[in-house]
Amino acid sequence: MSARNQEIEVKNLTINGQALQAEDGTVILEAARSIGIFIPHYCYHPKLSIAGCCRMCLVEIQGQPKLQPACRTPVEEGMIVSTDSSKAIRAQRAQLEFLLLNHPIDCPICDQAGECGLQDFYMMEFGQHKSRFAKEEKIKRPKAVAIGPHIVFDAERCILCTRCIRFCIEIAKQPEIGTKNRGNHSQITTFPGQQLDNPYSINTVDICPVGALTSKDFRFKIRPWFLYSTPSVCPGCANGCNIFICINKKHYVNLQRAQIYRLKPKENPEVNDCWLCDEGRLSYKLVNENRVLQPHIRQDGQLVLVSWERAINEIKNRVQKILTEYGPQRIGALASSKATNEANYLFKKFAHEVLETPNLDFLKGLTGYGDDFLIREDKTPNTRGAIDLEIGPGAGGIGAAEMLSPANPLKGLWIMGAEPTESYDNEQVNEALASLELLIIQTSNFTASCQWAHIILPSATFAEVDGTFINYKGRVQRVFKAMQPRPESLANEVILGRVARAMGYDWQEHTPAEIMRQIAAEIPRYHGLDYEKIGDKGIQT
Amino acid sequence: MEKLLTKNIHLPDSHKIETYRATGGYKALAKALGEYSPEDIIDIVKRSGLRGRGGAGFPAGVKWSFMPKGTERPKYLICNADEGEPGTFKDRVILEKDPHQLLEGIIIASYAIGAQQAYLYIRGEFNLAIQRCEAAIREAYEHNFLGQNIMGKYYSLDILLPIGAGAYICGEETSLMESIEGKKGWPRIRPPFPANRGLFGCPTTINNVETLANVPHIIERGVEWYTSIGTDKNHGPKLYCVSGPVKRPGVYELPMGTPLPEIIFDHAGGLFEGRQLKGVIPGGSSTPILRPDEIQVNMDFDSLAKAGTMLGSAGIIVLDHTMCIVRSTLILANFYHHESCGQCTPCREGTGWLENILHHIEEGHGRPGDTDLLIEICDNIMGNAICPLGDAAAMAIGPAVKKYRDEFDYHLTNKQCLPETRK
Amino acid sequence: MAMVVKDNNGQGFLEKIYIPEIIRGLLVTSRHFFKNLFNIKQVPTIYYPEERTEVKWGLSPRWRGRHRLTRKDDGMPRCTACMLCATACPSHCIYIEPTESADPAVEKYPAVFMIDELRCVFCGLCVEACPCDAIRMDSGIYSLTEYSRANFLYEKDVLMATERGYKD
Amino acid sequence: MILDALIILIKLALVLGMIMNLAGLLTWAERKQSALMQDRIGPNRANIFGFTFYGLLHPIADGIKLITKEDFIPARANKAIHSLAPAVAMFPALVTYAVIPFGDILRVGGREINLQVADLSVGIIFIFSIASLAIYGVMLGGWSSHNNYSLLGGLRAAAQMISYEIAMGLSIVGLLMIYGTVELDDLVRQQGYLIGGWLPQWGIVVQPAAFFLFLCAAIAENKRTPFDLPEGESEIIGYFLEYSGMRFGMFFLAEFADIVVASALLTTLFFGGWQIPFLMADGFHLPGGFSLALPHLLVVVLQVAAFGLKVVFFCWFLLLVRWTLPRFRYDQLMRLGWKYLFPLTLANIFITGLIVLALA
Repeated sequence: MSARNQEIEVKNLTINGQALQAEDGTVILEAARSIGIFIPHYCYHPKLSIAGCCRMCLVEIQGQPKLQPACRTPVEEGMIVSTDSSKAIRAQRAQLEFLLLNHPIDCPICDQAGECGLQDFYMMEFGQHKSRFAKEEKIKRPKAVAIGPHIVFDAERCILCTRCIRFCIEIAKQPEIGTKNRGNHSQITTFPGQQLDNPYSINTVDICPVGALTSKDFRFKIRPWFLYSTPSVCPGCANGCNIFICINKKHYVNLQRAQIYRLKPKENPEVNDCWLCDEGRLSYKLVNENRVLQPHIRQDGQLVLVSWERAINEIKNRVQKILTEYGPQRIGALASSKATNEANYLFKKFAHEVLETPNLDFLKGLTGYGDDFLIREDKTPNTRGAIDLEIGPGAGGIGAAEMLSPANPLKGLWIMGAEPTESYDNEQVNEALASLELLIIQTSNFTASCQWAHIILPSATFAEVDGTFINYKGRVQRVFKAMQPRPESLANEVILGRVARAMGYDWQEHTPAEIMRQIAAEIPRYHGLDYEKIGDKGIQT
Repeated sequence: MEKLLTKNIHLPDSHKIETYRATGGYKALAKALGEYSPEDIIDIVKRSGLRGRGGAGFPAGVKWSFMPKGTERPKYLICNADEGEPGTFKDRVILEKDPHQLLEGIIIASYAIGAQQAYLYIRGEFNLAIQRCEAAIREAYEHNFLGQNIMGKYYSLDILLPIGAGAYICGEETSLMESIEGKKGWPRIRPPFPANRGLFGCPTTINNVETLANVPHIIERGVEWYTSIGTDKNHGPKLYCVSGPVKRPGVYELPMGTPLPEIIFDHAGGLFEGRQLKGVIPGGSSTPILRPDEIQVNMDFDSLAKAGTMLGSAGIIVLDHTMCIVRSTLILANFYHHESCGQCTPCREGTGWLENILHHIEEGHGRPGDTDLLIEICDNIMGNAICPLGDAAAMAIGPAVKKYRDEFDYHLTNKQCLPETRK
Repeated sequence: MAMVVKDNNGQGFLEKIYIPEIIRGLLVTSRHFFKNLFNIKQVPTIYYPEERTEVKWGLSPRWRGRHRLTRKDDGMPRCTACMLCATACPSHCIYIEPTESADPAVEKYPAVFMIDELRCVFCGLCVEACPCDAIRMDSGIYSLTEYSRANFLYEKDVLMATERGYKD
Repeated sequence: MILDALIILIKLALVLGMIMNLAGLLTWAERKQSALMQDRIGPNRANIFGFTFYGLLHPIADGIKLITKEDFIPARANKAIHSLAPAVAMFPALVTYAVIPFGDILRVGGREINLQVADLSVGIIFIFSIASLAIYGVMLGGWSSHNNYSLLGGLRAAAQMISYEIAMGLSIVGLLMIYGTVELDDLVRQQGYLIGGWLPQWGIVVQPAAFFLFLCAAIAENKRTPFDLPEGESEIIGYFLEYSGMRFGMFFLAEFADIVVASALLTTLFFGGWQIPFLMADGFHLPGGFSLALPHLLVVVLQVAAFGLKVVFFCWFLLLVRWTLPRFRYDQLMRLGWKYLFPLTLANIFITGLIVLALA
């Protein structure tokens, strides 16, 4: 710390009569924020370059004749700033009035209402509730224009803060949008023949302070004040971007079920700053759609819905039958890089203790497009975790590739949370699965392999469990339970515990936190870790 | 007074290098390169008290001295020939009639600040000027006043001639740089100032045409001679543009500090017969208007500042009693609305709003309180915008409303113009 | 400012022992009793349903009847699905599903607008919250009768078909 | 012998019929009366061929409704006691009436028929002992429902009834001291005497304070407004929360029967029972010396009618009280019972004792 102090000069200044210290180069806006003084701003974004064009953050600096933009002015020794002088307040009021001149006041329709910067200040101290500009004279501009596969643009609501433009240039590195025209006819537009279709395009919706850019996926679905946010980790790829899961509050009229409406990036400078790719952002859909909601058992070639008791009983009988008839060598167990560490750890224990088989491995899942920013080629969130937990064939056991080849010696196979056809050749997998005597699939969604399954157990998704993921860099990050699992579905570790107990093993019911402590005790790499230490920002191992 | 800047303009082929050299042209350059070091020149210009003729009146020598020394980054000089201010047409005379005078100034200034590359950013509408400047630059290259090792000295300079695309805002120095860089002409926010991070992020000095045209004369004749012209702190000759209902509108070269009535009534010949003076905009459309009882001022930076207005680009616009002040203001508001770049909020929205209100008043749909609203909007724009365009609009409209409030109120109550101004 | 405690137990001995006051009260009620006993016609009660308030006296414009959704000139709902009514509703009886409109000037409208009249407490906050005057309680319908609970979920079509229930 | 039994049966039928009919009518009267007091119309819907009889058919409709409604017993309730409780509540109201004389001795064909179901020598003490059993109905009803709210309601009711029973019992001690008897027919007969030759020696005359105390306690004992905390119909959950159908109806009816009993007691103790002022066994004897001889049978009929009218008046009066006064808070109720009524009754006994001593 002391070494740092020597490098970075510290400046003393006063904001609104409060003395504070700020590192050299800090802008007034950030310095004020650090002592809890909020300076209104639209164009300023801490992760983008500074435009200083909205002029909302004008503050009075003693000795300077003109007001200065707080987002742009670095702190200086002895500076005396006031953000609440009559001059500054008057300027801010004036800017707000200017911004609202040609901005439609139709918050009821606007999708941003509830999280809109303009609305916030309009209702706050700066609001001039009586407009001095006739509504009919507002400049008409294109509305609801789809400027990209995920983005709808409303030029009337735009206040030309240019955050989106700067984002595309500086973060997404794909300049696809710019401004056209002059004066109050200025508007954001895509470059001719281009679309706002970079892989990070929905971030522009997040950073848009008003309702000009809206996400096609989220647009009009629900009002943001009906949403609860829970921190979590994106399951879309191995990068492990921090997210907020936004689910709705329960509504009574049609007893609408809790569901995820959107994922928003959560700031974590070590992983994703405050960005999230479009692919990851839309990956929540698997939680809402095509869910397995009850245990299924195949009877006479048909999958029928059964109770948990019935399903576990069936598993017990059939697994024991295979174990006694063929021996543990003829049964296989496949974990998943989509499952949490807790589930994988328990699955490993389950395979060793209950199935007594050395045939243990995990499925790697899909691979796809990757780049050098946030998107990884590995499309599963926890490959590193599965590797670190040493999930792999034991002595004399076979690996996933062998298990899923038609030539496998297996009679039974237990797959948890994975889809083999994603990683291996379709035909080979189908042939291999079709030949099995017992295929148990623990899954949250119906997948291609379910057609071969003899027993399907509904498991919870990442949004419905507590646990940890380890990203490709080895950062352990917590996944928080955002909502209750869909009725009848259970967390993977709970399912495994129930089956183990039903089969006569003395397994305690452990919370994910307790399982994590067991992992930490067993795997040297994670020694000493627990949920408290991991915290909500994760920890690098 | 002896004509300096305009001494050649009446000669035939005054734009040719031969004419210019025949009247003693490029001697100053030789003197500068031969006798003075760059620091000497900056010192001379500083002592001469040459103030920027673009409008702000910042001492040119001081500006040059801001250029960082010993940096490895290239330095640039830009000559701002984007003369777009309504009522101003002084640079055009130099560009069209005597481009070599300007080129000589550019070369000396570049030498002084150590620039190896200069830009002459010229307004796109100045067709003749562009042709003549291009020709002049070619001639200068041919005579080794430009290019490698100028006049055999260890100094090289290239001049490029970027042409503006018709935006008034590109007369603002930072948006001019953006324009040269090939971007949309949006002013940059300062700091950093161009002297540190200007064109392409390098140290840049930007000067007006008239300022640079003054430089050769200072070098040639010396500081004492130069400071003897004009008033205290405002030295040298000045080009005044007079337009409006005067008998002889045009560009007049007079010493700094010539009284305004003298320019209008003596040099420009006074108003048309039967017209009474209603007001004078002394320094181009962006400067606050003066009522007839206020025109007893000397036309220099300090006197006009004292009178509550600005010398600006010395574009004197005369208004007579047949001109409706609302309409005149509306025309200006329309101009600023049209030319606002749309980057920062107060200017983008404020100029449009001003025009909107003035339009209503002019059309007879004004509402009571509109005059106060106009003044309030001007106050809100003033000083809050990124670049001076917003301030210019506010200064052009706010004082006009304040000073001619009775006429605005007449429009509001009677829904029409004053009888004498009706068309 | 000190709080002033007002003694509501009566002033003076006679009030404090209650009995004279009780007798006074009894006299008031018995006066009404005998007055009405011999002249039952003067009682202002309305014989509902043979007589109806709205017919006899007219409903007050402030009367909160069953909700209705107002329409624009083109017959589309005025509602923009802003969900302010659902937000304001203390009994959570309004469910709205917005959807995108083909007309960019409209942008969105309710695909589903459902009011559970069994949950509704007729407080009128939805009407106050509505910025578009899209929901009103001036249908004049105060007698809600259905044969099943499910029928009390009034949907958009029913709510929009309802007209204003009384004249000014 | 058979004739004696027959006479007793007739008396029983007469008394029970009177109570039950009056209680039934009171359900109508309560609604109609409250309506009139509040400028309303009251029940007027039930009709036969369009004739509503001023809503008199409503008690019948109510009876049919209550009997045909679902008789709900909570799943975890004590079924036997739950079923028994309404009967236990109803029983004391009916039995109390046995000792109340509704007329003087009727002489028919040489037989002397006492117009009283049972002429017990313990009279008034019997009444109090039976009336105190009513608490059991309430308590059992509240407890057996297996519902916290009804249990609390039951406890509340028990506390209230016990508290006021003391005041009620003590309030008439003064009366007993003056008349020197606990037999009710004797008590009524004594009230026929005149003080100073013109003022009937009614309870209200000799014991005015006791009348108010007894009235108060009796209303509280009946759980009527302003002391209706145990029930509190629409606001407070009472002991019969889990009752429905006719079992609820029996609680309800017991309450109205209690009103009739209270009215009869008030009449008997303080308003001369079947006595009509100046009407002796052979006719009217006014103070001025004027007398009118009447046949014995007419005198008896007049006396029975007078008793009936007095009871009906008190029923009306109790309903009037109910719809006039607001309810007490529970602490106020307890304070009134223990801190005002109870000491006042003691003081009344003391003063009466002094006066009796002085006069003797």
